Parts: sequence; structure tokens; C-alpha cells
Amino acid sequence: MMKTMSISVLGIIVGVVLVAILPPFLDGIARKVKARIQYRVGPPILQTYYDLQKLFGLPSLRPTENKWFRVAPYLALASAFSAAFLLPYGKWVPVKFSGDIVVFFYVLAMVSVAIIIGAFSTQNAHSNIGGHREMMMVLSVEPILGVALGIFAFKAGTLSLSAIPLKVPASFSTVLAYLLLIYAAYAESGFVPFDIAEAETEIAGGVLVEYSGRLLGVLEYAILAKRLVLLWLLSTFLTIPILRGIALTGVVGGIVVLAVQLILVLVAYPLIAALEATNARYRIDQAVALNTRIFLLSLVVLAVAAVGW
Amino acid sequence: MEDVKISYTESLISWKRPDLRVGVPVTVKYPLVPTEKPPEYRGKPHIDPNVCIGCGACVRACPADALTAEWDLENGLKSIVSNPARCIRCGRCEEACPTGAMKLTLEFELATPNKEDLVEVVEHHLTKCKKCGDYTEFTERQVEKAFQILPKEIVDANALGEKMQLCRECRMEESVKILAAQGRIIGDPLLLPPQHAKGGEK
Amino acid sequence: MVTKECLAEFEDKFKGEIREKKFLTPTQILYLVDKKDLPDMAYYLQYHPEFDESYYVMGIGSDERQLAGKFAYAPVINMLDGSGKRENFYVILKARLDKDNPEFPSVAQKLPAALWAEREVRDLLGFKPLDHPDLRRLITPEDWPEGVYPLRKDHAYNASPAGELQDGYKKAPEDTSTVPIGPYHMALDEPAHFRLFVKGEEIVDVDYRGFYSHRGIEKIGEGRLTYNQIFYIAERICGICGFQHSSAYAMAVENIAGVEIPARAQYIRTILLEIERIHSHLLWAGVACHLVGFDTGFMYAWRIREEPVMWLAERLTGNRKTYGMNIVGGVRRDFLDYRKTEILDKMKQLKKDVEKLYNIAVSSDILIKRAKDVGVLPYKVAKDYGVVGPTARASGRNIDVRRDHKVFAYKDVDFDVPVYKDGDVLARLLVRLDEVLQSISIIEQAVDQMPEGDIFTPIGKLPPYQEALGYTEAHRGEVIHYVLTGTNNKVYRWKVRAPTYNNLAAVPEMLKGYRVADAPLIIASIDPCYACTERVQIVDVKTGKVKALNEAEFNDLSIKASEEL
Amino acid sequence: MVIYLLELSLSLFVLGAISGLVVEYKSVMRLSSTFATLASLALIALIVEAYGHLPIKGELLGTPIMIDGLSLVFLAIIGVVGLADAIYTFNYMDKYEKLGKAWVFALAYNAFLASMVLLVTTSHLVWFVFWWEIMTFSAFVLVIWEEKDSLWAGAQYYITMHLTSTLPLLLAMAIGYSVVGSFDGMGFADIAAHIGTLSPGLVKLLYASFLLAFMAKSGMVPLHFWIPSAYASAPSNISTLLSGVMEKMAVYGLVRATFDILKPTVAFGYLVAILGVVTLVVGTLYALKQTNAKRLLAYHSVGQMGYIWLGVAIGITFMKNPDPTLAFIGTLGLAAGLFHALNHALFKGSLFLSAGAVEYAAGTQDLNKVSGLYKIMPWTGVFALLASLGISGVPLFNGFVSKWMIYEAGYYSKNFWFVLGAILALLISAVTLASFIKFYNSAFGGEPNELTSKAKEVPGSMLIGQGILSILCLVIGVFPVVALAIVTLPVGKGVITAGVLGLSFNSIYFSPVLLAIVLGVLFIAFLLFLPARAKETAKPWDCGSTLFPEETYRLRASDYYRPYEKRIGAFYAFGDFFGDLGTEVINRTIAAYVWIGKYFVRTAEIPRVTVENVDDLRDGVTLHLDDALIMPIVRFVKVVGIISKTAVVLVLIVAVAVLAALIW
Repeated sequence: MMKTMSISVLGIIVGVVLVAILPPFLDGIARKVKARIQYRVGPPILQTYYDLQKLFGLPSLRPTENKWFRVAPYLALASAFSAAFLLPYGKWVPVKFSGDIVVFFYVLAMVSVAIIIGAFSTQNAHSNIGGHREMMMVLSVEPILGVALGIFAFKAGTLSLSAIPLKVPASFSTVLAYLLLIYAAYAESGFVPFDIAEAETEIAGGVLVEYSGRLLGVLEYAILAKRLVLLWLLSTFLTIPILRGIALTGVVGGIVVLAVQLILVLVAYPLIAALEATNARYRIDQAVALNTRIFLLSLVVLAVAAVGW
Repeated sequence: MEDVKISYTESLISWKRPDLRVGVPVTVKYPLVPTEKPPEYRGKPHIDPNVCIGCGACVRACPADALTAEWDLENGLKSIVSNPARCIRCGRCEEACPTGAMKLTLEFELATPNKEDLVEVVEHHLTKCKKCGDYTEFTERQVEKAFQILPKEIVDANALGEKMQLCRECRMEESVKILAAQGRIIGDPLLLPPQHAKGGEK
Repeated sequence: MVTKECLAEFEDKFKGEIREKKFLTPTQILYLVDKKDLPDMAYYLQYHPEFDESYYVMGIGSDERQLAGKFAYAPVINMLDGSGKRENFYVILKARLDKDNPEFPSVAQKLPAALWAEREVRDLLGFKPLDHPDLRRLITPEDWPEGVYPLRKDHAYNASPAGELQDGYKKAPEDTSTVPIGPYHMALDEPAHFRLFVKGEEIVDVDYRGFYSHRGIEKIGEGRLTYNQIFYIAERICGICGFQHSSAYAMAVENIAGVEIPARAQYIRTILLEIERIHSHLLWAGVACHLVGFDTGFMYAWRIREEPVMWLAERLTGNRKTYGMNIVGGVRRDFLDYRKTEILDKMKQLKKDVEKLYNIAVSSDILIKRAKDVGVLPYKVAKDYGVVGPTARASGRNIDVRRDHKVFAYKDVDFDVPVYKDGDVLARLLVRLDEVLQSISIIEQAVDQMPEGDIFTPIGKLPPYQEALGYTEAHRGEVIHYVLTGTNNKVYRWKVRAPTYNNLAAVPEMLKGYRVADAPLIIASIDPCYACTERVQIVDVKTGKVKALNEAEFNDLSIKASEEL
Repeated sequence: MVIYLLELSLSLFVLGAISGLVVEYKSVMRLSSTFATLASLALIALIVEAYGHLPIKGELLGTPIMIDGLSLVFLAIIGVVGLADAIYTFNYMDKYEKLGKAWVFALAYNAFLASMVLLVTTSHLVWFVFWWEIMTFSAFVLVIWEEKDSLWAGAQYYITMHLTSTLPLLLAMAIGYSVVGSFDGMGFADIAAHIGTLSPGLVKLLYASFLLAFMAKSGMVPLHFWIPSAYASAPSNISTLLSGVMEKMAVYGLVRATFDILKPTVAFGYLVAILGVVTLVVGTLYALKQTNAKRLLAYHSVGQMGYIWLGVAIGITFMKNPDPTLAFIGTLGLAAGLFHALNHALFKGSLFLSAGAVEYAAGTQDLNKVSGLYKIMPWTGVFALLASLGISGVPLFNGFVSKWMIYEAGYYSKNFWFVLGAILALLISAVTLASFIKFYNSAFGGEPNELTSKAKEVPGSMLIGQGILSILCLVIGVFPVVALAIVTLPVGKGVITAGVLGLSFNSIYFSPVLLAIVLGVLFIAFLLFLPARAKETAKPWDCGSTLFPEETYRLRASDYYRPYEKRIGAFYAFGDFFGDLGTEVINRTIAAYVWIGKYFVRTAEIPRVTVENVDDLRDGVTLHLDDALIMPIVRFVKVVGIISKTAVVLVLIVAVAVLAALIW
């Protein structure tokens, strides 16, 4: 019987380093790209680090005595990091279970759950509206993810995060499943036009409105880390099927794969930024309607996969 | 430094704004890169102390009370005080100034830790009354300017040369005397109430 | 003429109440009437079958006790014939109110457009509108004492008494939560407070409280400035439509003095007014984009607003915003010839840029989705509330003061007035974008046709106790100034009605039934200018309940805060 | 030894039941709940004792007893939930002191628990039906406890049960009798042995009658309409038992009947699966809309039963499949279903107890009216949150593990319909989360309002009751092996551990422990590394407005997720139609019952009393002191009268049906 659970120390180190360092940098790139699209010079690439450094240095104001308000940002951050540990870095996977893609999405959803609980602990309608919008986004994105997983289960015959990219065959429905996954990841990351839960100009920051100082910094970091984790998942799913041959061949192969993953993330982020810059924000009912429509379409894709294409 | 004099109108026509849209980003590192203003720009007002005669026309024109006149009749001083912090850059003072001393500059960066730094004060000596020795309400330069611009006939006809050297009271007395001599006022001129004993208008 | 016939009918109908009739200018008619039938008269005029676009413009309250021993309340109706066949005119219905008991039958019970005006005269002058449906405090702050009326002549312009804090807000309807927007909110550029009563995200009812930025401008204008100095404060009523205000004021005074300003001056005013309109509409388009999270549109709109438009204004007048160009009788500075080419160049450049903005804005699918069918203001409601400007034109109201009253040089140039029927935010967006292109064309025509000649007709002393209106079509709608001259070149009563004043009162109607997410966009869609609206009163924070820090204390605090870091 | 423990437990229940002889209300409640607690402890001891010696056969009071793996799972549910509930009841029932009639409660409460114990241990169909009826009836008595709205809800419940649960079971019994030919020989195994002799039509009828009976009891759509009102109007400790335990008896019955009496067939599996999926979707989506705490929980009971049925259905469909992979999937599904039954008992029990605590403290179940209870009742808040996260299926909580097993089984079945079921289950899991975000946050989030600021934390015994269940949610979530040891008994532990697909429970298919360690280490590391330097408390930011009504400055429970609900509005319209239809039918039936009942017993009245509150009822009728003592009994007798007459009708109907079946 094959061993299905493992812990890779190297994976943990690489994962921690990447998730700890990369998110603000990527955000810096995105800001720069957006600025260029908007005919501006934009802040320095490291600006997000400066921002976070400043936030970490500031005390936080407490709008409520409810402890969950203070605990939530840390829970969110820890969840984002935990999710990161389930992803492969090159050939190293920090923590591996065999049916873990469901776990991965659930752990990632815990970021949202923590944020929502924090947002609802305060007596503030702006923050509450943000919380319930975030929940509705989760509600409407989840079934799309579910269908994508269903297609993978059909096609790859596994739900292991690290095994799917190794086993997934190239077929019509898997391509569509990839598209669904990309869409779901994009929506779940809360990029424009899905930044509905924060919607600064509508509900003054929504879920973030009551947070300040270090707690805000932690929360922002959790959100950035979540984005990176989702992007890394996508990059893994794209990289490993292509580099299947060398992915498992020793250290060098692992490093090559890691490098390709990283490059893919670095390329994808500016693209996302461009997409963000050229879109307005959806209203929540529009976003829910869009997601529902895509879910219904995706059921057709599932049927296609079941037929065997 | 070479000081090439061109007329104001010429400068208006020849002035071209440095094109900021060469590179795509329009962001300018503003405080580090100075921004140029066109010659029309109405910036902070500045009083040329050499040309100002202290007449106070600008003070009367100023809708925002940025320009005030301060009187010190003890020491015979009249100051025109310009406080750009109150100024609304309407340019009325510039129009009202008879000598062109008041000019709006191109300067607009007025940030300062101390608002007092911005204040410009032009002090003028008041003329002394030839008769009683008190200070009159006219500055020396005002009188000088008046003689410059008034045609000689008018000065002579009204005996302004004499009158302008007197303070208001004495001038009044003189006038009363003349009028009395002409028989147009009946009674003792000295019983008339003194009009402006001391102090200027405020 | 037809106008005369219409008026004859009106005069006939209210024969018993009309005391006196006076033509202030050929198109401004003042009736001195009995207060008893004021509501009926206003109603008759606003819903006149032939002048179908007529609307209630404003209600002037004034303390004329020194003049006539009485207060006066004067609704103004803009008589507009939508078909354009008849000459349009303004009617002022002036009613004198008793000195000791200034009550009058409320016009607002029939015309919602008068709601605010009558709350205002109640707050500022202590009038008593009888049967007014909603007599809550509008202008004076919550801690202003009862019985102190700042616009009465016996109230010093700098007096600011303190009173008890009192709650004048609407009660939240059953089963709703309350969401505040403002005074400090990302979506508002100036302080205003909208209290949204929501079920979920759906807005059930709205309460509005504003007038946080009163500066007592009218009172200052009446108290201590001469008529020539008022320009500069009129220009500062608003940071955006300043020149509109100063032109409208100038027009009022010129009407009183009975002078026609030189044609060249009229053209110069027209060009500047249009530049101001372009700049305002671009600014608005940017803000609207920003509110729906479309920052690229925001940046683009503001960039072209900065480079050709504001830049042009700076070259033409010496300043980006407060032009300082007007004077009674004309303008202060001439356009030199070189500027002609400059303007045309810039307009060409602008046209290209604006078309690109059009493409960016309209091609953003989500932006359109967000704006479509949101904040609908039907034609009827728009008319009832006397809504003006693009807000009205987006609701199908074919009104534009420039065209209807032949202001300045507009009578000599060709332009279209865009009108849309939908009444939603998208229609307001399209009206504004269309108007930008119209403005460019107006400027080009005006530059071409500009005659030579003087720019200024001197005016001597103003005749005392004469009154007149002045008006322009600002970017947000009709700006209207009423001036009653006093002695010594001063103004006895100066009343300003900014367009937002009429439009804002209709905003709660637009918000109901939409979502919290739409609220900022709907509020912004009328291009609200709180500073314009809130010019009247005087608030001295230091005497209020809130303790204002003095400068030294503030500095100390700042230093302490930075040390903590 | 095991039988001895069973006897001990039952005699403790009997003691509890007769403790009503003590007159004073509070003492009765204390005594009876103490005995129930001890009895539950004895049950737990029984489980420990019986584990490893299965199956155990014996006899109790002349009835055949058999305890096998399946019984043990449900005994565990009864034991644990019964224990927590009995402890909770110790103080909780003080709330109803005004109502008096403590002896009725003691009797019904203990009888209810005892009947369920006997239900899962008997191996005889007749006794099964007998205990089933005792359970149904005692539950009815408990549901109508408050006598206000609950009378109607109770009648609805009881008559629905008669028509759709008792009747089919009697029918099944009759068919069994027709096979075996004697009442004594109607053990499950005997019937199973003779089933081959039945005509196919009667086998189908047997399937149908069992299915209908268990559907009605577990509230499967479209027979779920009685659940919300019954659960909401019963006292919370009773709702806990109804939802946490009684519903599970239907699952027990389904599994027992399908595997031990009948044969699991694919078609039947599909039918159960469809019912399960429809129920989980309908129940949970309706739960999303609710703003009454207990109605919300009741609808979730419906939804979660759907999960359980889906799991069981996968078992029924695939377990006998010749393909070893699919057979394993079937085993996994059945284990998941049973596991979810246990988990549901834990978290839903805890949630009903929390809802009861909220009602106890704030006096209302309306989530729109309560606010900020976390500040006042922190312990209840923490327990409610743990249970909420459990039911929402957040990792590290028990609900996640069992739901995740259901997803895996569904996905790996590679059968379009089951994959679709798993997808819907995944979606509904998010809906559940959304719903509990609302439940938890509208009650415990924000600041206390006028109503809740007067509330106090509930007494310790109630907290212990909630705590036991909530902490078990977390414990099982992190160490699922503990519970899996029990729930895999019926399917054979070895089958799963030697699973195909390289999956197993022991070598950690998914390791919550590992995840817990990772998450915990990270969490603590962040907390230590970046401690929140909290400054003084400030008012929530209200845009700087003056005189702002802070109390309305939050979303109310009815405000949540409106856009989403609007989007699926068509679904609700559809569901409402069927819900109304079911309710209408049952109301008509009740009216018919009453009409017939009147004919038989002229003195009886319909228990639908149109009075505003209990006091009205009392004041109207009670004129003398002795009346006050007697009235509860009179009313009780009246109720019994109605039931007895319904029983007469029922027997008539059954007789006709049996006759028909025999002739056919």
C-alpha cells in the first residue's frame, strides 16, 4: 500500500519563504502595472511592503470587546498559510494527504470564514454588509469549483491535489474544467470586478472597515496570501501536466518545475492587474447572477465529461 | 546675469509650457521637479517697496482684507501690510494700484511653518504738517507723486502746494479762514468742532 | 403676443390677489400678491398647460422690514414652453408677510419643489409656512437655538449662539437597519449625511441631513461687501461652478443697472462658462467611474481634465479655477489673439481625448450594467421637484437656461441640448458626455465669431432698492441669483440658488428601491455640490458643542502621535 | 454483562419516569433528569462493554434483543445526546414551572429515551413497531408541552406520523406476518429468510412501506413540512432529542430494513439518493431564509438528513457491486452516512441546546431581535460557534470529515448522478455555512441591544450539556478515528482499512491532526510574532454622524443574503407550492380526524385552542384550586382520547389494507 501522507521539510521551507515574501511583491507589480495602464508612474514596486511595515507598527483600535474580532485576522492568515502547505513546490509538497483538493479549498474558504466572523463581530452595518457579500461570493463560487473537481474526478480519477496534475489527461472537458477553475479562483480572490466585499467607495472597505493598525495589516496580508495561493494552484495545474516528464526526476527537475511555477505566477499577476484596471466592480446581485449562470453552464461540461470527451 | 527686457504681452505669446506628455505616465515628481506657471498666472501678490507710495488704494480694493493699512501717528509711519495667507488672488489690488507697485507674482508655493513669514510690510513716512507739526495722513511719496502727476496749473490754481503740506485739521482751519474771509461762513471759526483730532481711518 | 395672453389669463384668474405688476426686465415679471393664494398661483404657473416645462425655481425670503415694514416671501417660477414657440420668462410672486407673525400658506403642500425653500425660510428668517408637510430643520445645525433667525437684519453677521442638541432625524421604519453615508465617506467629496434605512441591501427610505459647510456667504454679501466685491465671494460659492455664479450675479446687477454688456465680453463669458462646463463634466465622469471601482476611467477623465482644460483656463484667465474675470459691466481681461489659436488647438486635442474617454467608458460593460436602470427619476417626479440641469434632461425634461433665456452669446451659436428619456444614471452619464462635445463646438464657434470691441461698460452708482434676477445654465443646472440693491453700492438682499439645491431634494426619491451598492453612484449622479447648496448660514464651530482644537494644541497632538510611532 | 447494563439503563429510565410521583415541580425535574443522566451513562458503559463482543443476543422482559454494530452506532447517539440533554434539562425546564404537570414530563421524557433504546436493540419487527409507536407518542406529548402554538404543530406531527409512518409500518408488519405466519417468528432475520417466497408486487410494497415510514420520520422532502413547526414549538431540550436522536431512528430503520430484511438494490439506492439530494437541497435552502432560530435549525435538520440519506444511498447502490472499487465506494458511503448521523446528533443537539439557552436568557427565538449575546453569554457563544462550524463542515470539525467522506464517495463513484449529488452537497455545504454565519452572528455578533442587555449567562448545567456536545464536535473533527471506530462497525472495519484506491482511515486518508497542528502552530506563531497591540475601545465607525441610532446599525437576520435568495427565488416559489400542498393535505386530514373523533368521543375537542397564552386558557377554565390540579390530567386525557380514537380509525384502515394485501 502506498504511503499517502508525508511531510516534506524542504517543501515547508520553500513554501513558507514564498508565501511569506511573495504576496506584497506581486501586489507591488500589480500596482505598477495598473498605474501604467492609467498613465501614471505608480508607487515603487516595494510599496506594499512599506505599507504593511507601517501597518504592523501601528496599534489597532478596538470597536468591540468581542474576542473574535481580534482573533479573526490571525486565523485568516494561518488558514491561508495552511492552504499554501498543501500545494506542490517543484517536486516538494509540504504536507500531503491523498484526497486533499477538497481540503485545500475548504481551508482556503476558512480565510473568508474568519474574515466574515471578524466583520460580523462589530456593530457596524458597513462591515456586516461586507461580510454577507463575501459569504454570497463564496456561496456562488463554490458550486463552480465543485463541478471542476467533479470533472477532475472523472478524468483523472483522483482528487489528490498533487496527483491531479500528474494524471489529468488532455481532453475537451479538462480544458473547460481548467477554465472553470481559473474563473473560480479569480472570483474567489476578490479581484476587480469581484472586490464586492471590500468595495471601498460603496461600503467604505466593507469587511475591513473596522480594522486598523496591525490587525488590518495581518488581514491584508492574509488576503494577499490567499490570492497567491490560488494563483500558485493554477500555475501548478498548468505547469506539471506539461513538465510531467521531469517533474519527478530528482532535484534538478524539481527546481526546474519550481522555477516555471514561479515564472508563471509572475507573468499571470500583471495580466490580472490589467484585467482589474479595465473593469468596473460588479454589484453583488450581478456577480451572483453571473456565477449562477456559469454554474449552470458548467453542469453541461460535467455531462460532457461523463460522456467521456 | 543678463536681463533681457521683453514686454509682458510678448512674454505671454512666447511662453510655452514644457510638454509633460512626452512619456506616457503623466506623474510628475512635483516638489522635486519645479512646476512652471504661465505669465498670466495670478500668484502671491508682492509690493515693490521702491515704487509703492502708500496711498492705500489696494487696501480699499481688497475684498478679502488681505491688504491692510496700519497707522502709527506717533512716529509718523503708515504701513501697507500684505498677508498672502488671506489673499484670494483676485488681482483687484493690481488693477487699483496707481504706480504699478503691486504685482501678482508667479509664486504659489506658500507652505510655511509660520504664517507671519509671508507677511510683507511696506513702511512709509508721513509728511509733517507745516503749521502744527503733527503728522498728516499722507505719506511723503504720496505727496511727491501728486505733484508729479498733477498739472502745474491745477496745483497753482488751488494753492495745493501749500495745502498738501498741512494736516487735515489745519487744512480745515485754513479753508474756514478763507471761507470766512469771503464771508461764506458766519461765526467764529474756532468754535467749529475739531474734525479729525488724531488717527487715521480704520 | 402669446405670452401676454397667458399672463392675462393668469391675471384674470387671480384678479383679487394681485396688487401690483412690474417688469424687472422684459422677461422678468414681478407680481406683488396677497399671500392667501400663493400655493394656487404657484401651482397654476408650474402646471401651466402651454408652458409645459415650467418649474418652481426658488423661494426668496427676505427681511424687508427696513424697506416696507414687512417680511417678504417670493416664489419664482421659470415659465418655459417646451415647444420653443413662445418667449420664456420668469415670474416672481412676491407676498408681504406680517412683521410680527410672518406666516403664509405653504406652497410645498402642492409643489414638492418648494419643500426645501420653505424649510429654509423657516430656519433662517423664522417664517411660518402653514400646512407644510415636513417642517424639520434643514439648514441650521442641530444645536442652533430656537428663535434665533440668522438672516434677519437684526442678527449680526458674525454672531453664533449655542443651543441644545436636538434630534431632528426621521425614525427608522420598522424592521430596517440603518446605513449612514457621510458626513465622512469615500463616496462623498464634501460632507453630507444620507441615512439609508435598508432591508438587506435594499433601500426602503432615506433621510438627508446636510448643510455642514455653511459659510454665511449671503449674509456676508449683504453685510459688509460692496456690489463689486461680491463677485469674488460669489465665485467662491463653489469650487467648480464659480464662474457660473459670478456671471449670474453679474447679470443680476447688470439687469438692475439696465446696461447691456459689450458683445465681446459676452463671448468671453460664454467661452469661459463652457470651459468650466467641460471641466466639470470630465471631473464628474471620473468620479462616477471611481465609484464603481473603474479607476482607469477615473484617471483618464481627470488627466484630460487637467491637461487641455484646466491648463487652458489657466492660460486664459490666470488661474485654473477661480477665474476672477467678471466685473459688473463686462470682463476684466481681454483675450489676446494668440489665445485664439491656443484655444482651437486645445479643443482639437480635447475632442480626440474625449472621444477616447467615450470609448473607454462605454466599452466597459460592467460600468454600463452598473449605471443602467439604476436611480430612475421619472419625468413627473423630476417636474414635481423642479429638478434642473443634466439630471432633468436625463429624465426627459427639455430645459436649458442657455437656450431658453438666451443668455450671453449663446443666442449666436448653434448647439443641441441632449435629452434622454430613461431617467437613470446611464442617461445622466450620456447627457453629460454629449454636453462635453456640444461645449467644444460652442467654444469653437464662439472663438470664430468673437467680435472686436470693448470688454467693459462702466456703471456708476446703482439705483437703490431695485431687484432683478440673473441666471446661467451651470453644469448641474440653472444657477440663479436674486439681487435687491441697498444704498451706498451695497446689496440689501442677495439670494443664491444653486442647481444642487433643487436636485438634492429629489435624491431620496431616486434612492428608494435600489441597493446600498448603488447609493453612492445615484447620489453622485446628480453631481451634487454641497458647497453650492449650503452657502447661507454661519456656523462657528468654536462656540458649538464640539470643541475645536487651536493650532498649538493640534500641533502638540500631531507631534505626540508621531512620537508614539 | 451487556444485557445487565441495558437492564440497568432501562430501570434508571423507569425510575426517572416515576419520579413524577414527587409533587414539587422542580424536584421532579431534577430527579428525572438525574435518572436520565445516569441511564445515559449506563448506556455509554454498555457501548464500551459491548465493543468487541458483537453481536450480542439476549432477551429482555421476554422480547428478543440483539446488539450489533448498527445498534451500537445508534446507542452511541442516544447515549451521548441523551446524557447532554438530560444534564441540560436539569435547569432548563425551570422555565416552564408555571405550566406545572411535571409528572407528565418525567414520564414522557424517560419513556421517549427508553423507547428509542429498545427500538435499536430489538431484533423483532413487532416490537420494533411497538417501540416506534411509543417513541412517536411520547414525542408528541413532549412537543405539545407548551400548549400554545405547539398544540397545532403537535397534532400535525402526530397525524402525519400516523398516516405516513405508523400506517406503512403496520402494513409492512402485515406483509411480514403473511410471510412468516406467526407473530413470534417475526424477527428481522426470519423475515429476511422468507422474503424469497413473496410475490414481486408485495416485495415492492414492502420496500415502499418501509421507505415511506422512514421518510416521514426523518422528514424527507416532501414529508418534511411538519418538522419546522414541531421542532420550533417544542421545548429546546426536546427539539434536541427530536432532531438529534429521533430522526436518526429512521436512518437506523432504513439501514436495518434495507440490509437485514430486504436486499440493497441499485434502483432502491437511486431512489434513496434522489430523496437525499432533493432533501438536502430543499431543506438547507429553506433554512437559509429562516430568521427564527429554531425553525432555522429545524430546516437544517431536514437538510442534514438529506446528507445522511445520500451517504446511505451510496452504500445501498454500490456495496454489493462486484467491482471492488465501487464496492469500497459503497462501504465508504454507508460509513459516511452513519458517521454523519452521529455528527449531526452532536452538532444539531448542541445547536438546539444553544438556541434554547438564547431563548432562556433573552426570551425570544427571533434572530432579528437578539444581538451581542457573545458579550453576555461567552460560553454559550463559544459552544454555539463550535457546533456551527461543525455543521458547516469547516475543517477540523466533525461535520467536515463526514461530509468530505460523502463527497469523496460521490466523486469517486464516477457516476454522473452521484457526482452531481456530491456537487450539490458541496454547494449546500456552503449554504449551510452561510446560514450558520447568520445564526451565530445575528445572535452573538455586534453589541447587546435593549432586549439582550438584560440577559444573563445560563446556569452551569445547561452549559455542561452544550459543552459536552460542542467539544465532542471538535474532538471528533480532529481525531475522527475515535468515532470511526464505532461508525465503521456495521460495514466491517476491515473493508475500509483494506480499501482499494490506496485510501484508508488508519494511515490517514486526510489527517485532521496534521492540519490542526499546522494551523495551530501557524496561528500561535502569528499571534506571538505579531501580537495585536489593541488600543482603547472605540465606538464603531458611523461615518461621523451625529445622533446616530446605534442599535439599528447592523444587518438584521432577515437581511442576510437577500440577493442570493432573490436569485433562487423560483426555487422557493416551487418549494412553497409543495410545502403548502403538504400542509393543506395534512390540515384537511386533521380536520377529518377531528370530525371522526367527535363522532366517537363527543366530549373531545380539537387541541387547536385559539387563546393568546396559557394563562387565558387556565383562567377561563380553572375556577377552583382542585380544578387547577386536575385540569392538566383532564387535558391529557382529552389528548389521549383523540389519539385513541385515531388509533381506532387507524386499525380499521390497516385491517382493510391487510385484507387487500392478502387477497391480492
